[in-house]
Amino acid sequence: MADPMRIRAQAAGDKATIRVLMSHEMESGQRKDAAGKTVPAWFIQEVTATHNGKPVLSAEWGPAVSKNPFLQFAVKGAKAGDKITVTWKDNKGDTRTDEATVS
Amino acid sequence: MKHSISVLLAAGLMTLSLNGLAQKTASQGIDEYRAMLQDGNPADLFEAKGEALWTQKRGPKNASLEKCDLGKGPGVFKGVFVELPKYFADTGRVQDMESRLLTCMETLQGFNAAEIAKTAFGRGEQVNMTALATWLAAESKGMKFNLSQANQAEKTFYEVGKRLFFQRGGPHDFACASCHAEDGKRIRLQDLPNLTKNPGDGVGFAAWPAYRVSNGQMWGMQQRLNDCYRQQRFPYPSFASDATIALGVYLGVNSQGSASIAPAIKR
Amino acid sequence: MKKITPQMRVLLAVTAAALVTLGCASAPNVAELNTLTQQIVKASFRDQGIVKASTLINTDETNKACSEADALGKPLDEKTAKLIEEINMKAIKWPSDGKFIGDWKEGEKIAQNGRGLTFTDDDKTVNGGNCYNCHKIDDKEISYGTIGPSLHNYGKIRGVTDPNSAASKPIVEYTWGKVWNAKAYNACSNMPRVGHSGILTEQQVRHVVGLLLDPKSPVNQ
Amino acid sequence: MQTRRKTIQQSMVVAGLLASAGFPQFAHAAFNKAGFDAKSVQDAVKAYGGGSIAESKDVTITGPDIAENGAVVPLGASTALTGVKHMLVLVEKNPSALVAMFHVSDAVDANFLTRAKMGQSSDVYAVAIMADGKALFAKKEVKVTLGGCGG
Repeated sequence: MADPMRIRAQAAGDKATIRVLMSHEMESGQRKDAAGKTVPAWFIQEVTATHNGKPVLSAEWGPAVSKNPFLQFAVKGAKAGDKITVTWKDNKGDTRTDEATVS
Repeated sequence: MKHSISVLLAAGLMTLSLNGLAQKTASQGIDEYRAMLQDGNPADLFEAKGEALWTQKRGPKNASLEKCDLGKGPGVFKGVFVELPKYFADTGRVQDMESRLLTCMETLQGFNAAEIAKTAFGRGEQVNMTALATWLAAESKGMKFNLSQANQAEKTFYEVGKRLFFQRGGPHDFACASCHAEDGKRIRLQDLPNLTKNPGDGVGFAAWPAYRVSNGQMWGMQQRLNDCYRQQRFPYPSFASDATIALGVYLGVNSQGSASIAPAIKR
Repeated sequence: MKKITPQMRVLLAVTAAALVTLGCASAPNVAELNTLTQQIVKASFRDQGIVKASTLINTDETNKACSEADALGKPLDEKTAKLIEEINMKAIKWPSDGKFIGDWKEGEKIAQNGRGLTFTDDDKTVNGGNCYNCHKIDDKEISYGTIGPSLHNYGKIRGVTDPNSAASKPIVEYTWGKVWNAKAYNACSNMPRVGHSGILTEQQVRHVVGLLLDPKSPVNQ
Repeated sequence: MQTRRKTIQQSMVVAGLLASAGFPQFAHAAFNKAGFDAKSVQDAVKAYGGGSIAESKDVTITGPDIAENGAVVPLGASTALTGVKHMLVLVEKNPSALVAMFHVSDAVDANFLTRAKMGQSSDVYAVAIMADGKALFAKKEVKVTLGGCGG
């Protein structure tokens, strides 16, 4: 199973800044192993986020996003105590959801 | 004709001065790049894993590491990182963080320390070892290094570490000192700290464990030293071997009073 | 019963020696520390890939003398330095066909390449010269090191307009010798003995000398 | 060359399809293979219903002038414009140009920060695809240097 994400959600003014670190290889599909065989692509393809259960963001990623990806975005109207969830799904169908409370 | 030549010349001069400008700002550009990476260090992911591992019952003895003595008594994890390596009476050895974790994994959890030491970095229990070291370093973030030199073994290891630091060898005649004994030098675009004295807060010894962006790996001090030796074209230093620990004593004592920024983020 | 580790053994040995010589558990002297260091090196490093642990123990007199001087923070005494330089000078292999200048384009590739001879390389790896790690060479490369002096305009500064002329001969020979075995000119130079230690082949050294001295090389533009 | 009129027609068709299938706004986060297979910036933009790209001061791309390592290059794409549908981050000289695509809703700022792999020095792009199919971009050059010991 994939390791948990680290989500920091901080309110300032009328919005909250969300910073997410995800644990993922993000294998590009361009790399060759020691035996010269191409290592198949393995990467996060979809990222979604909710604010108190309501979908606020969806994104599509390719294999050019760096290993152990970092994402920052801002949710309008989010305030301290609100719940933010982030979900990722990779091209092998593995998925992970984590939650953070806005501080 | 004459006119066009002078225009060409002027254009040429402009390119030249622009090149000059680009070179002058290359190191500023690199600094800017590093600053952009500070917020969102993937080391956080390893730190979280290490924290969970500390209390998790594991190994043949199905025990946690909560009774591990890292130098300030069983179970104390705050502030131990900045006092290691040090002499431990129970093992009769000078030990660094990773060597001491090996001891605890063996005595408390029943793991085979020799097997773990032989495991390649990034595999099996070495992954957990790095995560633990990362979390423990984070528990001392901002504290100042304060290594003991009270015990004769600690003093002896400092002297041995110093000799290892200056030991030239391999096909390139390299020593640690070839790159790290002068101020203001760099290899390619990398600044090289002078490690024969205190290089300052968060530099050198005070920056590892660190997340390496070039390969997306988390490295503890043992792996950092291992890769230095690899690039020096030296043979393979065994994990938690006395040579690597003695070097750690030399670097750590030289960093006395400097604040730790570990876990850091590095190229 | 505690296990006796190699570290305990050496520490005990040193302490015992100190006890015998000084009659109390005091600090080991310089010779004892040097011995202990060598014992720790023997116990700590192992063979891996193409790199054998024995290379470290069997290092030559040049490295031994320079390491010891460095650790003490004192330069080598003049006599020892001279002797080391003489030994290394004698070991220089001059070009077998009398040709010093190779293809600067190949030389640039070799200068850029930092690969080879580590314990993760194999014997099929083509070794690089590591030159840019420490030297500025072609002005266009911004990623260069500063451990060694800048080599930009190396030939031009030294007035080499035709590297095959008699006037250029001393510089051409010095350049070959310095690349082949830097310790022939400076006993404890930081620079690897590129030809002498088999880092580069004779042909590769020729290309690097070409990079430095050929007036057409970007180094001399 | 695609005319803007055609592009608008196409994106309207796509929007119509989505509407008729009754897709809620966020249920269609399916991976757009064409977008990530596209070699050029323009083709990737096209895959998301965008027209010919035009440079705009209203769109911002942030990134370092020099990256010490191509494996991790921090890139940001943002705009204060309203009516943004998609925000794209691209690296022109990568095997496939598109790095990441963000659907922009009313609930988030059109301001995203991520990190990309770069195979070599290249221009990097932020493209805002507007509701009417207009595609506005900002670009900057990022130099990728060889760090470490060159090994």
